[in-house]
Amino acid sequence: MARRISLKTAVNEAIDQAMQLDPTVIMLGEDIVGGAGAPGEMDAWGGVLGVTKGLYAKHGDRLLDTPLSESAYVGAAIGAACCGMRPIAELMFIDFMGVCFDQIFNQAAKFRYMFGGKAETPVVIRCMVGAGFRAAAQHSQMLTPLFTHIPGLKVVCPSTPYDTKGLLMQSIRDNDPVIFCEHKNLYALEGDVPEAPYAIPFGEANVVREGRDVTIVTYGLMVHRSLEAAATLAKEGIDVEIVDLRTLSPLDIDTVLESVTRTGRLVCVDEASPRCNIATDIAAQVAMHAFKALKAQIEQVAPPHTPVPFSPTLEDLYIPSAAQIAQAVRRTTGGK
Amino acid sequence: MARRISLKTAVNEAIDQAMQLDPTVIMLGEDIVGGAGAPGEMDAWGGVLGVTKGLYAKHGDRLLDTPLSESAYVGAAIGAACCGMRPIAELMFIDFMGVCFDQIFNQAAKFRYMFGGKAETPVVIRCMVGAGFRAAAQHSQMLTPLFTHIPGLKVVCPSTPYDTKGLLMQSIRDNDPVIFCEHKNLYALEGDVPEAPYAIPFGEANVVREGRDVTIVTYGLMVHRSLEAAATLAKEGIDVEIVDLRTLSPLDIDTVLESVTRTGRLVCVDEASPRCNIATDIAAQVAMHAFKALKAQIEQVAPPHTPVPFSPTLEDLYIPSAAQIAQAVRRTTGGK
Amino acid sequence: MAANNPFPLSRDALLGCYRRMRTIREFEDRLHIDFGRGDIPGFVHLYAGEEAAAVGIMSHLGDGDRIASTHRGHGHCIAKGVDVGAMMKEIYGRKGGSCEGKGGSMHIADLSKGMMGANGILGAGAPLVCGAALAAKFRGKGEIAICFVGDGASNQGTFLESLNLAAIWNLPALFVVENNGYAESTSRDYATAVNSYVDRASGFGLPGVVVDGTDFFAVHEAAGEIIRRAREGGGPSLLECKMVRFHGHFEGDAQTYRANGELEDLRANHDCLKKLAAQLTSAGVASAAELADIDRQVLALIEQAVVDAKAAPLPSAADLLTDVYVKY
Amino acid sequence: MAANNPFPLSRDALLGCYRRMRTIREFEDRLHIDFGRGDIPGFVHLYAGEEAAAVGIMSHLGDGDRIASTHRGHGHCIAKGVDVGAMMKEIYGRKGGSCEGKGGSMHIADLSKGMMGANGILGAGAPLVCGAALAAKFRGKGEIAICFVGDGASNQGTFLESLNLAAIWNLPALFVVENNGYAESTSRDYATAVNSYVDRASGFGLPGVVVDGTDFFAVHEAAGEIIRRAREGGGPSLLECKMVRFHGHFEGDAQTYRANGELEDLRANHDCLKKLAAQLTSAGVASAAELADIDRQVLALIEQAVVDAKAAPLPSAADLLTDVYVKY
Ligand SMILES: Cc1ncc(C[n+]2csc(CCOP(=O)(O)OP(=O)(O)O)c2C)c(N)n1
Ligand SMILES: Cc1ncc(C[n+]2csc(CCOP(=O)(O)OP(=O)(O)O)c2C)c(N)n1
Ligand SMILES: [Mg+2]
Ligand SMILES: [Mg+2]
Repeated sequence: MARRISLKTAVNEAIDQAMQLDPTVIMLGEDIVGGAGAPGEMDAWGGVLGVTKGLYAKHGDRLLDTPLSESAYVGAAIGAACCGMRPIAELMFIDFMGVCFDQIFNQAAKFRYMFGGKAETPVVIRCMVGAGFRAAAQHSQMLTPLFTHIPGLKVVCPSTPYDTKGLLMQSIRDNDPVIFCEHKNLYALEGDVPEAPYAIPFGEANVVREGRDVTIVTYGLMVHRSLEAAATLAKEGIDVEIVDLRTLSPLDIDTVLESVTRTGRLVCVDEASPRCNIATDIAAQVAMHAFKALKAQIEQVAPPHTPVPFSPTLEDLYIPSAAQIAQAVRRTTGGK
Repeated sequence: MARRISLKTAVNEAIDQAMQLDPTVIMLGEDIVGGAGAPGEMDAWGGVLGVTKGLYAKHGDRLLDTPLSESAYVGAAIGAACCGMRPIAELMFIDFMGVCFDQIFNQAAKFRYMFGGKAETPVVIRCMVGAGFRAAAQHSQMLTPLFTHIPGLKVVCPSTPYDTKGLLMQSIRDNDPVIFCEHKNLYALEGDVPEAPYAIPFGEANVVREGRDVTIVTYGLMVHRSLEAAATLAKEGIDVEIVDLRTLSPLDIDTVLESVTRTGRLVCVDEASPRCNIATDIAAQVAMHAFKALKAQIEQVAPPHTPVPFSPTLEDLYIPSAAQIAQAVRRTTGGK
Repeated sequence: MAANNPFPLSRDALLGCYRRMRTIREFEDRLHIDFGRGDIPGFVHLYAGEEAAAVGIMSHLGDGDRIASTHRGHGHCIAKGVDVGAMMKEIYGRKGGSCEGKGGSMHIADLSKGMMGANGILGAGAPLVCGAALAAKFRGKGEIAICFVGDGASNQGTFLESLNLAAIWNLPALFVVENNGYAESTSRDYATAVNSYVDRASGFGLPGVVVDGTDFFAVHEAAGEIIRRAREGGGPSLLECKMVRFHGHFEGDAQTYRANGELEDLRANHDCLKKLAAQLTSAGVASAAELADIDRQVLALIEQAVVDAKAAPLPSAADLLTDVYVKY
Repeated sequence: MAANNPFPLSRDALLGCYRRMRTIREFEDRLHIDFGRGDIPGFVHLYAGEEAAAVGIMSHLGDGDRIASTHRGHGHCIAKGVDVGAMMKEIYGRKGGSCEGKGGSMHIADLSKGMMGANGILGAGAPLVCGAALAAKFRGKGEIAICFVGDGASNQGTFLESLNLAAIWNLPALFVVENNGYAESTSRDYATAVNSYVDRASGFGLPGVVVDGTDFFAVHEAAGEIIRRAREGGGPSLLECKMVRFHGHFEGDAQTYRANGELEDLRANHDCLKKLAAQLTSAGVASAAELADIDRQVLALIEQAVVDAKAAPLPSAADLLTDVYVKY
């Protein structure tokens, strides 16, 4: 039975059901319960935006509030994952990765290879990504490319409540370390989500709109901006296909190549900084593997090479807009 | 007067001369002097591979050995840079960035923008990069893409002793934060280097070999592998142009585009992991800005999406070889 | 009157400190209201209730002394002399703001005043302060640098490493733990495995002092002592200020983790401004009317700052791309 | 003879410990020679001289107890029961190595023995051990986890944060500081701003103990006490072992930072193996001949390990791409 729930609720439900299904699932993070040691309400916060609210009431001490020590508790989640647990660590904002990146990219990501295939590290690191919250340079980054670059990590960034629940459940049952990116500006988005637990396999992109003239490849919030752009372009007679990658690593390059082979045109849209990002990654792979199919230059739409500005005026200019995406499509289709 | 010196000596000389020229230049790092507090020789190490050996004798306490606390001392270098000094911090291996990345990417990189243009952070972070030392997964990474991705940072990776001295002197006098990457397998490389101080401007790529048929874009150790490949290919009648980027951020895309516009063919070679790396970045920019000039697919040569293996047998297979580069060139030229 | 002044500061200096504390309070209380109205974007963390610490410490500093602040930075800024009008514009995201609208509440800085920035990353100021102190040591003019850190952030590795670094290099660096009992909704006692920060400091060879952070004079005295020592080459120390937070962790926080009546009690019995006012008036250093006069002036100042901020121009598209590098 | 055994371990157990210590010594001294010959690639950090710590502690552990090691990991591996032949193959980069040749000296692990890996990143084991201890707490079988850390690495934020985390969660986690006086060429006293790690532990609410790490029995006893407490839910502790390093920081280190005669003195007067041998023989628990016999067996074992390693197949191109993910 599907109901309309928000993406935020989908996260909560996925964790709740995973905890019901598997007693080794635990969760660690700052204020994910809230009120630890305080005189008032326990479960006071459920995370900084209330995403995990209510889980403590159901699962008790399997959710642990942590001190402000990301290296220690993200590392602890990784260590516990090597010892039979399936921990979820909440990093709050992905921007905080700089104080705990070693545990993620040199430890979790590399154990299996360094140890000759003898380790499994089924840990999920959940974090908020993206701009638009007027939270400025240190709380608004996308940073997905940094994790996608690292062999040994899997990187997920859903665009809908349905995908969120299914991909998070897969992340938790997956036997490799997963970086699960939740766009803070999508938490309120509602959509149909089945009540029963389900998992969406990694490495399967989703064609969210079929079209003949040009392929847009993107993920996260930019899926929605691209859909907006497509609606505008439809009126101009340009028929856009949109591929939502859903998982950035593993990457479903086949779906991308197949689409571009049909349309002959590609626009890669990314909310991450422009250098060495997901858009350039996709563009490069297509320029290598489907060059013959290309009828025009591959356009990339990304924010400028600047930190995320605070002022709403500037931040709105910073985030790639539907208009910019449409413009890029027009450039590569030559107006059509 | 130019003499032949090693790349390692070029690093030492650049720091030495910068310290002579500017009293605000200081240097911080683990064992960069060596023997601190120990009963034996002072200046016992000069860094883990002896690169800074002898500088303490010349400049005394302007070189400070640090505790094993990268966040604290890299951050201290950044803080001092905001307060009138020009510090050089040695991170030893770039692989250690995970314990101090926040100070680099959220602090140094963003101060100027976050503070509305009112800060200058003239810090240099020197580190060793690259594989081939049989040093395994946590001491062999390239990781240049992670820094190149970040707005506010400059990223340098020289391939010759001459470039090393000139670019390091520029890095030290530069007013922005610079990540200076030294390939440990190039330290022994010798080349002509003028004795007098000189600086090479950032954002100027170097065409290290001119050719008509295909452009290879690369940097660091891969420049030399590419030259080897070009020599082989010359015998097959394929005339290769090689662009050594030297600085990855800022990027001299003009030289790349100009070259590809002439040759019509592009191979991007990178020692960094394949996803979201420098090779994909260049490929994507060319596919966007010089598409019409392209006669064939853009090839990329990079290691596999795996950590760096320890076993010499495997590590040699891991690092892109001249043969692989030549093969990629043949693929995009169709044998010619 | 001055003859009878029992305090270690002149009447003028005392009234100046009172004015700064009042300015912080008024600034914060006004933001609380304007945020509630939806006028202010982003995350806003208010310093109200903690003023005695910032002002008590900063009263010993000059522009050549550096501080690194936290996410809860407005109080440190004002106490360090950052222009209140520019701060308000910054928080409103306007041109003419301390950071031209690019930083916002969490990133206000003014290097000309020795204010190295509020910081959105917990603990990040500590290494920076080691660097500022190192630079001061090289300059040799007796300048110092101070890192502010919350009780929660005192568990960050960056902060802990810095204690050790400052100690072994004998830096003129001070670490002020602003212990307001909470990190977001989590109590200090849950998250921190030691009761006294003096013990934590000892573990890094640093002397430590604890003071009642709601008592301006206690802070002033303790800070004066360790600042003097640092200026004279005596090295780093840690100062714990036990204090209270009057608003939520950030604006929008329902604070259900507090005990019933906790906030009322704090405001009634642990208000550092009320305390200072009482101390000044009962010693006869200033009359209630004089203080009320200052209060009115501060109110007008803040009102004007809001009016000016709202009237200030918004940044434009061109501003988006500037100030990333000095030269690129 | 057993009747007169004055030690807290049976004769068999004692001879087993002696054998392990001797195995580590022989393993390391052999690597020293083979590295010098150019047979061994990469960075190699030798544990020789520090054996009493690893074996003294590990003699209390079972396979269900976890340890996280350092860059100087061979001794911890052997003491924890990792197969010496597989280790040698690993260091030679061969198939059949503990990590199939993919990890090398700095990354030997054997999760089936509770050995969570040597680690090329200083301090990185501490958070992992918190996790292992947390998992043990959830399992509730009285298992524990131990983090080894060098005196130098004890200044890493990751390690310091972990002390606090282990304390507030009352984890069955132990932190062993292997204080050999140096981090690379830098002396402990230069880099660490406190003389006693017990004081550092106190700053995180942890009990701490210092022992002579070259005295097997001292280590055994101190470790036994804190391990028992941890198993019973008494929480984490820190154990400082004062010890000596017989070789350079890594192979190739000229060690000019040492005092004249320092190494000779260490080897003559602070050799934990000699000490244990003397204690065993003088108490009459074992004869010199019996120990010499063990020594010969160990020598043969190591010789065989080297022969086997050199004969083992090299990894092949296909191996390059496997083991990155469980499934991708
Ligand atoms: C590295 C990092 N982790 C987490 C956060 C999110 N965060 C912001 S403020 C805060 C609580 C800080 O508590 P404390 O240090 O006591 O300061 P206070 O807010 O009480 O002044 C948290 C967890 C952050 N900004 N940076
Ligand atoms: C994060 C990090 N920083 C620096 C290094 C380089 N490094 C390897 S071993 C070492 C010294 C370690 O000293 P200590 O912790 O005392 O251990 P010991 O070598 O004495 O056993 C250093 C600096 C590293 N591997 N990781
Ligand atoms: Mg607090
Ligand atoms: Mg040591």
